[in-house]
Amino acid sequence: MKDTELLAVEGITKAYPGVVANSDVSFRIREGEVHSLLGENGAGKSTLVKMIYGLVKPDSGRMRLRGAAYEPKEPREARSSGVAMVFQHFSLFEALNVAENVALGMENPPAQRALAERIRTVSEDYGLPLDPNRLVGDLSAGERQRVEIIRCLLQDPKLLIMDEPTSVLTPQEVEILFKTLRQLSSEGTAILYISHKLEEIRDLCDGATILRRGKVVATCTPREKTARELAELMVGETLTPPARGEKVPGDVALDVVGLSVASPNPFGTSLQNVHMRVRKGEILGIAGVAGNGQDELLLALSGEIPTDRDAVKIAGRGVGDQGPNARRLAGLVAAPEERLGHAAAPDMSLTENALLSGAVRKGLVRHGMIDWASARSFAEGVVKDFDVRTPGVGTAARALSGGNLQKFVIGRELSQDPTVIVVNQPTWGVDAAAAASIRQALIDRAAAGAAVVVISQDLDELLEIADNFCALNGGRLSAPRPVQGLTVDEIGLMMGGAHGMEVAHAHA
Amino acid sequence: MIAGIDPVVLIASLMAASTPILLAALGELVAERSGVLNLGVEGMMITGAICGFIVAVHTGSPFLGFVAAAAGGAALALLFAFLTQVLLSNQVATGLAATLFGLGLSSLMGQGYSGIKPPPTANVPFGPLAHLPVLGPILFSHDWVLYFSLALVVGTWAFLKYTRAGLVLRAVGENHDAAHALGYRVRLIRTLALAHGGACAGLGGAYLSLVRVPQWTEGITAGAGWIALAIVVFASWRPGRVLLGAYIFGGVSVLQLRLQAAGIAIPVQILSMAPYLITILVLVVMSARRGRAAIGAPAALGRVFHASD
Amino acid sequence: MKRRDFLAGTAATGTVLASGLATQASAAEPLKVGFIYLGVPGDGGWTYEHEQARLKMVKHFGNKIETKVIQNVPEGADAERSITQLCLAGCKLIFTTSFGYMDPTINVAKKFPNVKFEMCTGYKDAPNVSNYGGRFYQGRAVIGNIAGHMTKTNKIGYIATFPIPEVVRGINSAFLYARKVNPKAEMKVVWVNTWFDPPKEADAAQALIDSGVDVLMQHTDSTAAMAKAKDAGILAFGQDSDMMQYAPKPRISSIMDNWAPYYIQRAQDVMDGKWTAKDSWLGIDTGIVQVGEISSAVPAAVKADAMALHDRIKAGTEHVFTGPLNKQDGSAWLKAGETASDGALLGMNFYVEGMTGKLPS
Amino acid sequence: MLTLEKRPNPSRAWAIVTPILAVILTMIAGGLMFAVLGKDPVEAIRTIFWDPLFNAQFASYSRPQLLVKAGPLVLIAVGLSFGFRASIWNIGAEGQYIMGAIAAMGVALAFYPTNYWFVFPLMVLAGAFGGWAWAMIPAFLKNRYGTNEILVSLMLVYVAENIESWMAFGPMRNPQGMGFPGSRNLQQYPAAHNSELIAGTGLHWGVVTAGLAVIIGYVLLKRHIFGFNIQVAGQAPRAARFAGVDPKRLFSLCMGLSGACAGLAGMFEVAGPAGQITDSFNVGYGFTAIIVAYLGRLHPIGILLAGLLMALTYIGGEIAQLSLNLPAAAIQAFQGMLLFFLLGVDVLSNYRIRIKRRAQA
Repeated sequence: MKDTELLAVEGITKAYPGVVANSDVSFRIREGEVHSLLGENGAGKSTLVKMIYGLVKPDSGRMRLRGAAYEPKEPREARSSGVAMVFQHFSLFEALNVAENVALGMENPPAQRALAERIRTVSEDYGLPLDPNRLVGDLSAGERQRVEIIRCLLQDPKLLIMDEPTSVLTPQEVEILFKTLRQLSSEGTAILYISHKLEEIRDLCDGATILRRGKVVATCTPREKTARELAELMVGETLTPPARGEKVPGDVALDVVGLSVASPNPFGTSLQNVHMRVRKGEILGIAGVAGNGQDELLLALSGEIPTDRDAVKIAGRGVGDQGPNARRLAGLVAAPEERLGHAAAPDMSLTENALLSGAVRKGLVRHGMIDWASARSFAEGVVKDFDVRTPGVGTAARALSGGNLQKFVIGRELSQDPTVIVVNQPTWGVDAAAAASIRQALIDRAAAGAAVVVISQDLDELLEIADNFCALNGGRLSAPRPVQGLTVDEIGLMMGGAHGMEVAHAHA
Repeated sequence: MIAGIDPVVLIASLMAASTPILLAALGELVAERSGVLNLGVEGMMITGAICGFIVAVHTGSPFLGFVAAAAGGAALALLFAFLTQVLLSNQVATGLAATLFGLGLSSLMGQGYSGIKPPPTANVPFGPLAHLPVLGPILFSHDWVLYFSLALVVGTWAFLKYTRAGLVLRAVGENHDAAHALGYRVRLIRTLALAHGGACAGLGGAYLSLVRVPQWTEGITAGAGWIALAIVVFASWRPGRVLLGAYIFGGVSVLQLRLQAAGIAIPVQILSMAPYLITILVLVVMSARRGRAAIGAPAALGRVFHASD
Repeated sequence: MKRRDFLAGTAATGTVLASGLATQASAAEPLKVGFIYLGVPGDGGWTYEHEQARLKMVKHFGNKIETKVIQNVPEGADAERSITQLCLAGCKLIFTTSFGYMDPTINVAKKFPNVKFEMCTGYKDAPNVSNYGGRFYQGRAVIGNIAGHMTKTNKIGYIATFPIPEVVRGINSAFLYARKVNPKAEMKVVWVNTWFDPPKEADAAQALIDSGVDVLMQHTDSTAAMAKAKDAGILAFGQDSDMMQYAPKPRISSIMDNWAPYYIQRAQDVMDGKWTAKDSWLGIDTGIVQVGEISSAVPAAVKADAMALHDRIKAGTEHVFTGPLNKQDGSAWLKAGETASDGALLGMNFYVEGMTGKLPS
Repeated sequence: MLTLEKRPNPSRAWAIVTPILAVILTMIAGGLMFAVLGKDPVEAIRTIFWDPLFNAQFASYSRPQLLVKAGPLVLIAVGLSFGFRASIWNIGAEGQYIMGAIAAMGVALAFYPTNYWFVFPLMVLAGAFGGWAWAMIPAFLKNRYGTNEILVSLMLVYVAENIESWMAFGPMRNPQGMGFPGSRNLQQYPAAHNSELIAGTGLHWGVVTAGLAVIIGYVLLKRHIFGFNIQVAGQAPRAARFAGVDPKRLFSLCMGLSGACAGLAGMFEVAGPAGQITDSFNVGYGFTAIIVAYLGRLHPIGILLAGLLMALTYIGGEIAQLSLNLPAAAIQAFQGMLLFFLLGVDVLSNYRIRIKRRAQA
């Protein structure tokens, strides 16, 4: 690793109406360094890297790349200066093939055939094998990330920005990715690595800049800190793990028998013969890499995809052929992963969003007519009980921050006095304090006798709150195991190991 | 000879009859591939028809007429683009408004041009080739615009399949957010695609007023723009199939007239419904094959794009 | 109907009804005359000819009249409103220029008994409504005669619009007179089922040309078919307007509507307080139906024969539909020497004997 | 540099101001166009917007006619607005309008000439059914095969127009119409006639139904779970499914509802102002209603106002034609401008325009 400065960010400020995303941010990256940007959601990491990548223009401040002034007006300019980026939400085109997707991210791509050959070579070299002719829509989440990475690597970047890259990977795949990143670093490519997963950062990064509410609060070498120290720097307060009482498992509340459903999404994963049984007071954690059937499982349980009558039973009664509202009446509530657009309608007010799933159990609709007054007081109750920060219940859902909206969504479901709760990614993209309160609320409902299914890609979260643990892999659900005594390796194998990537890396 | 109809003559004449809708459909295909549904094709066609006619009459040059037609169609398309891309108006309603506006504007512009004969657009001189049996009438006895429309089929196909700009255009139509994230100028690309679509529609319109009819009469397009829209879908957004679709549509209409001329009684209304029913049938068959990929519809078609930074 | 000559009813009986109170137009005020057009003057056909007549009328009367026009009026509900607006605007004489305006005209006429209405090609009567139309079949007999002489392939093409009596009458008339001079003459009819679709008209012309036709007639308005005829080097006739820009070939003659004499007469009647409701079916003799100049491409003998026929019809010495005539199926229609009544002509829904092809129902 | 920024909540104030702004902009641009055509722009604008409402000569007739003209537009547009809110694109209302009219006419002709009290109610049912059934074709194909409804519904307009033409020339042709195309005129069949309820007001059952549709539409949209579900489905389809909305059922409901409304509009029109099925019975209400729905921001009250505004430009346009000799084309272009401006300024209710400094690092 050389000690030359690659990128210097000096006094960058960027404000949006009502929010200062970055305030006077400065930091440096050396050539070949793996540097981490650490911070909670909403701390301003994404805005900062978008400015480095030329997608957003700073209001003030300067950047230097290898000593020269650097003001990318658009990503094209950033790319030609040697800056590449792998997005958290992939900027990929499902209907185009791998090679075309790669070409779109390059300035002067070679002819398709030559490009395909290079994709093959480079992807093998870095242990991320890819078939250039496959449609991206047919790839798994991990493979899609590879497309993004290869797209960047083909341009010999000096700086590779990676935004939360491991959220879609199994632990084994993470290992492979880290090998690749270390290989790149040793070849002189600097990596700007964005994450809130502290262990990863301690494992991988040479330096870290920690952001809180848009400001730099610390710069450190992560290996020299404990995860707890990093977390406290990031959150700015001391965290308390959720409290849980003793468990007495009750009767079976949710029984899923031989559930198989086709995915409604042409590029989705179908569920195959899923069995699970959740008792009152139990929390079942379901792990899995994104795109292995989590969405489909939630849809099948919530009633958005109908199945055989007896494939899903609530308190012994078959409800598989019934829709969401009938299942709500039977006591099951659900909170999907995607907050904006699935769990909530972005342009609608919180009152309207309260009505969205609360109509049946809260009696907000009579003879088809909506009781807006009751809907409003229901929404106000959720806002109050779950500490949702909002100017009022008339505010549109999209005007709320991710954490606040998630609290509202979870709160809305939990306030309906359910007997079965199904949640998918309950704390995805939520700041630590909000995440802690959501987890506590789930534990509290379980303690009060509800059966809870938590689908999550955050292993730490599952290990923290679940009683039993299983994993989705390719639409199949593994047999549940008690959380106590599980090792990370076992979990990784339940999640599908490295999806056949080990071999490819053997010679790298 | 089948039932008194010479297939060679039939093919040659359906090619000419189909050229206006072929041109318009090719343009609309590019616009739709970039993710914009332009229901203003009819208005752009007729704007092109009158612009081309006026310029051709005054300059005496059909070529300049076609250039002006393309410019006129593109101008209306740019207005559409401004509304839908910059002011983010609804594409369906704006397209209908563009058609209404185009029809009104063209008849205003065309006052005083009815009954005038435009300069003729000559056939490309292929010499003896034109007299070859079968191939002569089909391949070597048309005007240059018809050959241009065929070249445009190949050009559009090659553009979309092999060029970088074509790839970018398809990417924008597929996922405008991702394209934006990669730094592509979604609105600019769509505006250009629309302008191209408008220009093609204008050429198609001018082919009616300068070659097919040839004269200016108000409402000369008589719904051809809507047929072009149908053909794009019929073709599942592929240039080659647009050619096929345009020739089928044109062919059915030509064929029914020829069957009559040959003295064969046919139920006219059923036959004039036929192309539309066939389109619906094709849509159903294509859709029934599972998944959007099979249909080939651009995923972002008709969706409003607004970069939230 | 999209437009035009659907004259019907007891036209020629000329039911003359007193209009009751013939209001005198005051000398100072110009007479306001209203027009309702189905299309726009730029259609180059039906509406164009009415517009020409209106202009001639304005020229004739100068500041003694004032005309008001509403264009693009769809038949049905909108027509009733537009006609009423003209009445409210002070029009005392209103020409409603399409068959589809008949019921609206009658409705409005009831509400405005002091306004005179001229209903083109209608058949319903009211004290202040006149019906007028043209005996275009007379003109078609003349051009049928020319076509019979001129065809070498013995195939005459006819681009027809809709299978309605007006059109069928024209086809029969042209066919009869073509056969009279050329017993081998055949008539090929293509129905385009539209009044206006220039590209389709062109396709129809091409289809006829490719099937061996060398003389083309049309009931559609645009010059699209004429252009095709020119390319193919065959002969054709202008329709509605003269289409002189295609003379002397392919346009060898034409059949035109010239409403000006009638319009001027009726306006004059109103001014003189002499207007009464009547039904007029106006033929060649009135100048409403005109046969355009026969071009130099036609041999003098043929021209003379056609003109002689024209003059006989004009003089009333020859009736176009005179027996013996059979229907296409061979059943008898007119006995020898018998002429068709106007009522029979107005409802004509069959081909005459000798026609090939089936009349669509 | 001007940039658009999405408002967190759509602005109510701008939603009201923008249409007014659009009308003012149209007056300016339209005035320029009229000036270019050599007309006094102020007078032209006044004639179009003011005279139908307040000119002593026309207003007493024009005001009720606004209702007659706006009635079908509003009825169809309210029906369409529900689907549009749910992103269900029925653009084939024109075809459903035709089929509703044909179905109603079928009932009327079946009972002709009896005068049973139930003929009219039965026609209403038939009209709604005809439109509904025609709209269910794209709905069925979408639900069963995933076929794009925009295109199928549009294609079916052309099919319906052909059926209409066939009816006018074939099965529904008036046997007493002298063999001419077009059905019987229901204005002369009391049991089937949708006449003015109070003379001189323009109010007929169709206008009443349109008014009811606005009220019911408002209640459905604001207070009923159906309206709520529709809004969720349009804004966030996955959230709608989460809320228990069956997308296929909703699709059928919305298509069927809009089809039934269009069919009813066709029925009231054919039984009242139009009177008969001809091959030009449809005059584009189904397409104009799409624009009206958008101009009214898909809100029943807005649609009512937009429908009246459109009707005003039609009627004012006619008055401008007859009193200023403006060509119909200028009116058409003027309407196009109005639509462009209304659609263009709508951006202000959902977005804020900000003036941004060019970013300097």
